[in-house]
Amino acid sequence: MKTTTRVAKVSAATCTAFTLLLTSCIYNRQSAIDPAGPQSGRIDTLWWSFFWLLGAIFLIVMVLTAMTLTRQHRGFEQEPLEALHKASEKTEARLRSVITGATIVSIVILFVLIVASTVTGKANSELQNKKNPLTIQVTGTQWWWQIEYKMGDPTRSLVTANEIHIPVGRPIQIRGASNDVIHSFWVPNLNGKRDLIPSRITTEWLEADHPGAYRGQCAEFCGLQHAHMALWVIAEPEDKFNAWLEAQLQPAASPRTPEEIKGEQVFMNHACIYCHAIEGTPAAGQSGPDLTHFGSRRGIAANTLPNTMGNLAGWILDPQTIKPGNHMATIEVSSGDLQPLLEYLESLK
Amino acid sequence: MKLTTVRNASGLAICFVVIACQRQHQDIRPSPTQLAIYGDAAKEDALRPGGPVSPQPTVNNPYNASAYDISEGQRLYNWYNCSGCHANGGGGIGPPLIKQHWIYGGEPANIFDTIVKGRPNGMPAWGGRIPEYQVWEIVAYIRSMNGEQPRSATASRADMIQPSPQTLVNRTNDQTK
Amino acid sequence: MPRIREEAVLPRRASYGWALILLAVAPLTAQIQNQPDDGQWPMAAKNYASTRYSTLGQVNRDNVTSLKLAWSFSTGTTHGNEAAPLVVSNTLYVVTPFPNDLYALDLTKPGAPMKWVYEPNPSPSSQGVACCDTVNRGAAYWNGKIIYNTLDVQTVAVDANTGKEVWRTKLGDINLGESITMAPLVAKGIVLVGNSGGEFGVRGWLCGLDAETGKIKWRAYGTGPDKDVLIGPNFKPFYAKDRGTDLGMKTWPGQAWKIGGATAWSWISYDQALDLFYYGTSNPGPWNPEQRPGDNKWGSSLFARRPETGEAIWAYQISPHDIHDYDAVNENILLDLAINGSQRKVLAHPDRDGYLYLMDRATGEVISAQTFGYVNTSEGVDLKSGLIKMNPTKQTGYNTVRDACPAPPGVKDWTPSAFSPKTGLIYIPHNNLCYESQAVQANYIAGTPFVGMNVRMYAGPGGNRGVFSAWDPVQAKTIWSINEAFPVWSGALATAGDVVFYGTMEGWFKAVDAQTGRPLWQFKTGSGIIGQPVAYKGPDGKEYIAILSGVGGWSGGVVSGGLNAVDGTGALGFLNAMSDLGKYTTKGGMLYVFSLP
Amino acid sequence: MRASQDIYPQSVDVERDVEQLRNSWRHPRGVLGWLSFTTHQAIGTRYIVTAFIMLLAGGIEALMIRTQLMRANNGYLGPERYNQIFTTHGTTMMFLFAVPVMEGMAIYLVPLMCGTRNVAFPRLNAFGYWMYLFGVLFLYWGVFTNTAPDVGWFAYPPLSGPQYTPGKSTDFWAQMITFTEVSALCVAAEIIATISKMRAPGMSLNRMPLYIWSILIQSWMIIFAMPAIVLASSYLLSDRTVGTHFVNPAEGGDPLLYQHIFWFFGHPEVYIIFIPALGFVSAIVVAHARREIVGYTAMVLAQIANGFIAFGLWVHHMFATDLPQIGEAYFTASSMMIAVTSGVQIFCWIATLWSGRPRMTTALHFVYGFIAIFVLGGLTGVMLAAVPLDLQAHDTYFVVAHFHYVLIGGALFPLFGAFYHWHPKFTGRLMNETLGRANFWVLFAGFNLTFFPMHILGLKGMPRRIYTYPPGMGWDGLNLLATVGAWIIAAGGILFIVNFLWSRKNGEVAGNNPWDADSLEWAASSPPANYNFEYLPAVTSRYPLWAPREQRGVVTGLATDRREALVTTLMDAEPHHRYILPGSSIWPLISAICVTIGFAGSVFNGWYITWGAIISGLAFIGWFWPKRPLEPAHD
Amino acid sequence: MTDVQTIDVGHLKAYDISNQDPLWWGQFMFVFIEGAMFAILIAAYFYTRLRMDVWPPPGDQFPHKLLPTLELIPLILSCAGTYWASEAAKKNSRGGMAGGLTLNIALAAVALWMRIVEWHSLNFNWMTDIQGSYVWAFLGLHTFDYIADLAFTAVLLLLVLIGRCGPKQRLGVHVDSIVWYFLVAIWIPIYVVIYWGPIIVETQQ
Repeated sequence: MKTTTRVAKVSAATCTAFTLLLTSCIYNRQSAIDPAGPQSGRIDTLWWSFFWLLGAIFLIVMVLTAMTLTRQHRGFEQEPLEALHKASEKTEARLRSVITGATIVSIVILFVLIVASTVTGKANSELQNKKNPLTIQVTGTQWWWQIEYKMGDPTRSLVTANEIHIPVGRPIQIRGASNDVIHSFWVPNLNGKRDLIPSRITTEWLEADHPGAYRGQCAEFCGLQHAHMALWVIAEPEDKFNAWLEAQLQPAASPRTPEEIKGEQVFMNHACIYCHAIEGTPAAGQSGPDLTHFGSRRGIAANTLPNTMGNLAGWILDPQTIKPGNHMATIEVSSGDLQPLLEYLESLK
Repeated sequence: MKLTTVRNASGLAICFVVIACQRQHQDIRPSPTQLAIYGDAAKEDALRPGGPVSPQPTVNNPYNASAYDISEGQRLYNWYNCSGCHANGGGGIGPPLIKQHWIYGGEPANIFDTIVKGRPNGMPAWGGRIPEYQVWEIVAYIRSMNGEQPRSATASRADMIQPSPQTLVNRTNDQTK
Repeated sequence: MPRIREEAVLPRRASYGWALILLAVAPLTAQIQNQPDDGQWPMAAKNYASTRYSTLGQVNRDNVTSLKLAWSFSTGTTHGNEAAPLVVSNTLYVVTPFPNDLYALDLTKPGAPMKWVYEPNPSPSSQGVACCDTVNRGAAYWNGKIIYNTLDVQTVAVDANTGKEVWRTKLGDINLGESITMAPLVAKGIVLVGNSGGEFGVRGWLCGLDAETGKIKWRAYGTGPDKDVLIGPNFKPFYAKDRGTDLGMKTWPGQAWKIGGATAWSWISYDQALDLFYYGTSNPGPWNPEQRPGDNKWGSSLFARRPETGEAIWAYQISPHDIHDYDAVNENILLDLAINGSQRKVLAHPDRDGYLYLMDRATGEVISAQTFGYVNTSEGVDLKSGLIKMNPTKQTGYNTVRDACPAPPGVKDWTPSAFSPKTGLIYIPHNNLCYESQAVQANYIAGTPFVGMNVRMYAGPGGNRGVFSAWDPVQAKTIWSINEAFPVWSGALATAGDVVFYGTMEGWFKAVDAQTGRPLWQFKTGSGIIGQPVAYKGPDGKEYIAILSGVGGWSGGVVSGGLNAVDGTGALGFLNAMSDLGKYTTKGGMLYVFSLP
Repeated sequence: MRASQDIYPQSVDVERDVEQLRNSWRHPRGVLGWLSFTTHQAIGTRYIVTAFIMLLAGGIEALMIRTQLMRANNGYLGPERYNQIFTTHGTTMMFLFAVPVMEGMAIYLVPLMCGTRNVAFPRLNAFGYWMYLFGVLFLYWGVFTNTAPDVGWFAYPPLSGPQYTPGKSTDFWAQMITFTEVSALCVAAEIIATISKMRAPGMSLNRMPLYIWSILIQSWMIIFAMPAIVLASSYLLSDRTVGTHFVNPAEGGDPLLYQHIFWFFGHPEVYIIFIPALGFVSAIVVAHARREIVGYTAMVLAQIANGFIAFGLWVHHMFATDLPQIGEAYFTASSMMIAVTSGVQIFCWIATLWSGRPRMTTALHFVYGFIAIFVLGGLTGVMLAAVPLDLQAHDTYFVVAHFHYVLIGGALFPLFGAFYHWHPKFTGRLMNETLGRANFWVLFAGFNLTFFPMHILGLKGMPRRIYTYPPGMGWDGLNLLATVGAWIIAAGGILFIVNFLWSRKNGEVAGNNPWDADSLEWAASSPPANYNFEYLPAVTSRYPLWAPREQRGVVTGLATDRREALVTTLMDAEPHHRYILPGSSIWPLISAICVTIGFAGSVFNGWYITWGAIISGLAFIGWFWPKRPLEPAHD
Repeated sequence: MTDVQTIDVGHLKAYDISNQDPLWWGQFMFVFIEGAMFAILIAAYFYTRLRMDVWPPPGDQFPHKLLPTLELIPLILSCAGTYWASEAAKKNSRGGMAGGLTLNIALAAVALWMRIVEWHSLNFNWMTDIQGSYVWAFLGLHTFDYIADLAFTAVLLLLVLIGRCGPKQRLGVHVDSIVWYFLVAIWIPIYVVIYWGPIIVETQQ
């Protein structure tokens, strides 16, 4: 069955590649040409104009090149090429003028492209002049994302990880920072990428046009687990976003069931407490992702796995097999402790 | 140091190959942790009442001389706040770790014991929480502070402001002795 | 901040604390403040006003050159001896650093033999949470009891005559990183005690204990909601920036205030007339400012409170969002000065940020704030708004900041100043240090340090690391100053003989002319001096000067802790500036008492 | 062709001269002798062979990469191994294959095309090769001891710095750079000296073949660009081994400075690789279209302009680092300028083919393939020059596709074409045309199958350098396609090897000038004698072998009893003086070994710099120590 | 068959001690490479410099200027020796070459000694901070080249003295002179950067 699927996939992909470049790109949750915001929209427009224009040039050049084979010697048959190895002065002059003309045309086209590109870049930078921006600091870390909502009011500042919620239609300022090596923040459906460089703060502006979940991924090689450093940007209507924000600002839910209570104790009595923070408990470690509302997130291990209890169990027991080289300690949790721990963590909605 | 001598002696050494292999090994999938405490792994005192005894079993650091694990140790040294008290080896709240004299013994097993069990004058007991393999990585890093790891396996510096510009010169000289 | 400073400050502060406690012991205290000196030294700062001024004038600028060692006493501990000895009823009491033993020495007999010793046996593990050496800054005398704190967060009261323990109260938990190094002050029968541990992510507090029973009457936290901070309807800060509800919570991100520092690890002064006591809180934690956006109230703030209830009357945050670890814990000297023609009740607070704040102690208004050392981290204090203008190019953070002055120990750390009413000058032992730093992520693990800063300190402009200067609080300017190679980490003592005493970290105990700063006399003690000098009248009627010698503390850790100066970031960066101290002094712990022959 | 009296002037004694030339240019015997060769044919061949072995190694690594990425969550290579492999792949291809193979071709062809006997500094040439070889061995020593670099061929700090990459792997990489840069600089210097001073009389600058122009420009680019990578790799190495702070932001260093310096080298590096390839194309087009190039002057100027512009657009590798917008606009414009200068050359070739009589040999097939692929790669390059598009495409598979189109299309295809074109000169035998065409079509199909889907992958958000990807991203099918393509490329590579091996024994004997080509190398015998020409040719036109016989000339009067060549003037190539070329010597090898001890040892211990310098100094003294008898003084 | 045209070069010199020789070109190329490297290094120094708010970094002394400035005197004068030797090489004057090279080596050695004395007085090294890294890179690279060329010159002098000095060696003397001129010339900007760099661009405070 798997083979069948693969065969199907192969044929689908072949079609995609060679016949339907356009349609192949319509649905994608991490795609540069499926824009969900004004920034990526403009880039998308720019891309397609480049695509058609340069594609036409490519075709013309290819046709001309092919014609050197099919129409060889037309107009030159009479000239004694083999003897002299050159054409008449007249022909040479004609060729030279054609080349000159083609060169001028290419310069003009390039000029147009430069203008188009600069105008798009300028238009994209206009977003920072829009009112009521929301500032989110994204700190790249080997190999996950720390997300901080920077409100003017410190009590409304929020720290979370690997998942950004944004209100639709509001400009978002991403302040990029890095804790260790260079990473790159990239959510293609919303905007281009921006490197996160230690010792610098880089900024990027983005905005979502319509609600949706957009995947992003680290785009600058950052070591062993560069491949497993993904994040979600979830664009929501303003009211939904505000509700989310309010919920996130609350300390972690207290454990209710006996299992959860035991799970909390397990958490506090293992190395978990050294690296992770759960607001409202003594756990305030900063080295790992903040887990205050862990249960509400889509993925674990920087979205390496979907956030399910089974995956979480695997992750806690053997993180180094799932994501070799990552910085989560391999700790020993006894079988009796594991289930309560899982229930506790998943209860942190 | 010794390794340098070996290298000098053998010129273009085939032993480079071996050394490189070992130093470069990245054990990123540690064996399951046991959290065993090597209580009797190493004695702090050379004195044995009742006359000489047969040699003590010594527990060796499985991560000795491994560049990857020393660097992991350095990361954990900061993550677990060792640096809070012992700074980058110079000490402060806790005693220095760059030194010749160890209060509770400087063998890897002693340092392991110190971390796991704690010491009465303020060293917390980390056993039961920090996984054993990470303790050994920290031990490897601490030993590297004193030049007790091959230089080819230790980092020349970290990406932060450096411990001490003036005296690092001497430290390097010491290491090359 | 508190912890760090503690080490440095120990000797003088201790004296101050002792003095305050004694004063608090009811009728006696009032007398000390207002009546001619009886030659005793009942609290670390000598009196509630914290002037460290002795009216004894036997030793004066003419005869001080013939000052001789009368006797000495070993404290048996070689960590930073920061305490001020107390002298009450012909007995001298001295508290040692950890293990915080209390010795009573009989001054009536030759050589001052030991009367008794009290050993509180604090938990040895508490040494692991003492940020900057296991110091103790002294005791306080109250109503027949010597009251002091132990490193493991306990306050004990000991019968002054017999050395028997009267009560003992546990105030906190070392497993959360708490400790106490301050000298308590007893006001109106309330023992005022604050915790240390601003470098360990503790939540700072100041407790009021019943001096007779040791029961906790109230606890005022340094952070959190108003009810925890004991801010009530009578709370009237002078400046708008300090007004509002629950600022101790709302100026912090999330729950960070719960581990936000703002301890009270240093001096307390008490004004009986206004019935207010004054103290400063330490830095907010962690030091790494990127992890705590906001003003971080009430870190690095001055508080005026009522002793019985602990209720806050006013507060003034000196360093909002303290990024340089400039705690506000330094002493507050209570003075009555003629400012611009009118007599005002003021409080002089030489802060670590380099400004000497002269404030109206009834209202909290800043009358003047001028720098008394080299400062480039800020550009002045706006007296209208009470806000300090920070220099944006010296904002510490994840990017390295270089050449920020003063360094975290400030232009002046806990090392208490003295005020002489005869000269009208404040004598300030202080530092001249700059630093470079880089924030790193601070990971909170309860009971371990919570700092997040790599620091290297070094000598400021001029190359001298210490200064001893005389400051005119009315004109707000330095009158004279003496440069010292090492930070001046001892307290100061001014006497009616127009002589000012202080010690250096090389071990010199010095006397200088109170008017001109001319060096008059010096004596080399066995170890660097970070203690607080005191003066007392012996049973023989002679004036004695006493000082503890024994280097240590934050600045002297390189010697007392055997630290390795290869790592300049050690001792929170102080090692870099002190790497040569070991060439000048060794560990010690000795009380020296001097008199004229 | 055998030397025969009849084509030369009566005034010379051809028999005697050839006999003496054979003697004085004879290779020494034995293993030691083999290690002492200094003729450019020998060294050039060694370069080419070593580089092709590196191509094979890099190709195998590429296959491993593609196999790992064949399907989502594949477990064939773990992240450690994958990172090593892709780093080694990039490093091998850029530093150990592409540049050296172009140098090797140049070393072989330039003296022949210039009409002289050897390169200007034959021993330096040998030294350069040994350094290159030791660089290869050094890196692969690391690869086989699990010490392969794993931080990308660009090795950005801080990831490549002492804190985040412990161990010696990156040191191996950085020091390998030193080896190759020494080698490349040696070659560049001697090529420039050869082209500037040793051209055949009459070969004035405006008569130089376009290939010679391209190599001259490439060599100058090496001279300008390599010092930057010397610095970048030294920054990295000294930070890693002795704790300097060049890239430590905390102490005032700057990781972005490394990027600036690296790309100040790194972008021209690409042109260093494909400008010679453009020279190949020009040579092949002229020879196989059987007509003079259209727009010689335009071609030369365009190439020179390419060389200059190449240094002005490095920042387009760094658009995502948040640089000031005004700078971005400048670098967009300069990056697009390259399209004009490259376009002019494409137009000229098409015009030449259009108006010529193309003979559809395998070499010309590769030229046509080159045009198709390179134009597409160039156009995607124009897209990447636009900042907004680059911000999306940067560090995705779109870029992977782009630069493989440019580099494989722009350098590898011409190289294969050149190999088919010059193989008869190298070996005396033609390669099999049928196999050759099969080789071309398989390569061409495999190439497009591999790399075209990557454009789409990039747009669909697949970043570079990830060792795996989750299923359901819409990447699976395209990746599988690319992997299949990669295996087809491998099949093409095997066809090439088969053809090469077959032709060595069974290829048609070529004769001096099988293609009736125009340039001087075809006047020498196939394979050329060690001394290249019995009598150095003199030149009166751009296409000397197409010139009427009465316009051809030869040089007489050079000593034949020793290795002697003619020095001519820079612009007009007037004879100036004679020049004694050094003979075979073991000293270059000894020197290279001494330098290698210093370089390789310094990775482990800084003192090796000192010891290496001392023994290298002694070796150089030995190298230059005058042997008796001293060369005669003629004046 | 018709004879092809013949160009007889038998009358031309077998060597030429001038900038027409390929060896001169090769040497020039290497000088060029070194120069480009130092140029980039100087640019990088100022780039770094401008990114720092305080320069030199705290704790670093300002380098002394007296000795390095005095060092310029023997250094520049040594070029005279080089010039003398290279002219003598063209004229095949052994005495001139020996004298010139000796003068060159003697003055260069004095300058080197002065440099090393000054070097030892620096209170920072390559590990101290970024200025240390750059200064040591400048000093290290230049001094390495300097000593290497000095050694090479000494070998040439030895060859001249023992009489094993054919045209090739004389050409060597001539070609060596460009390297020396270069080393002296490039030292001047390096000198400016190392010793005056800390005060060229005003630092805050």
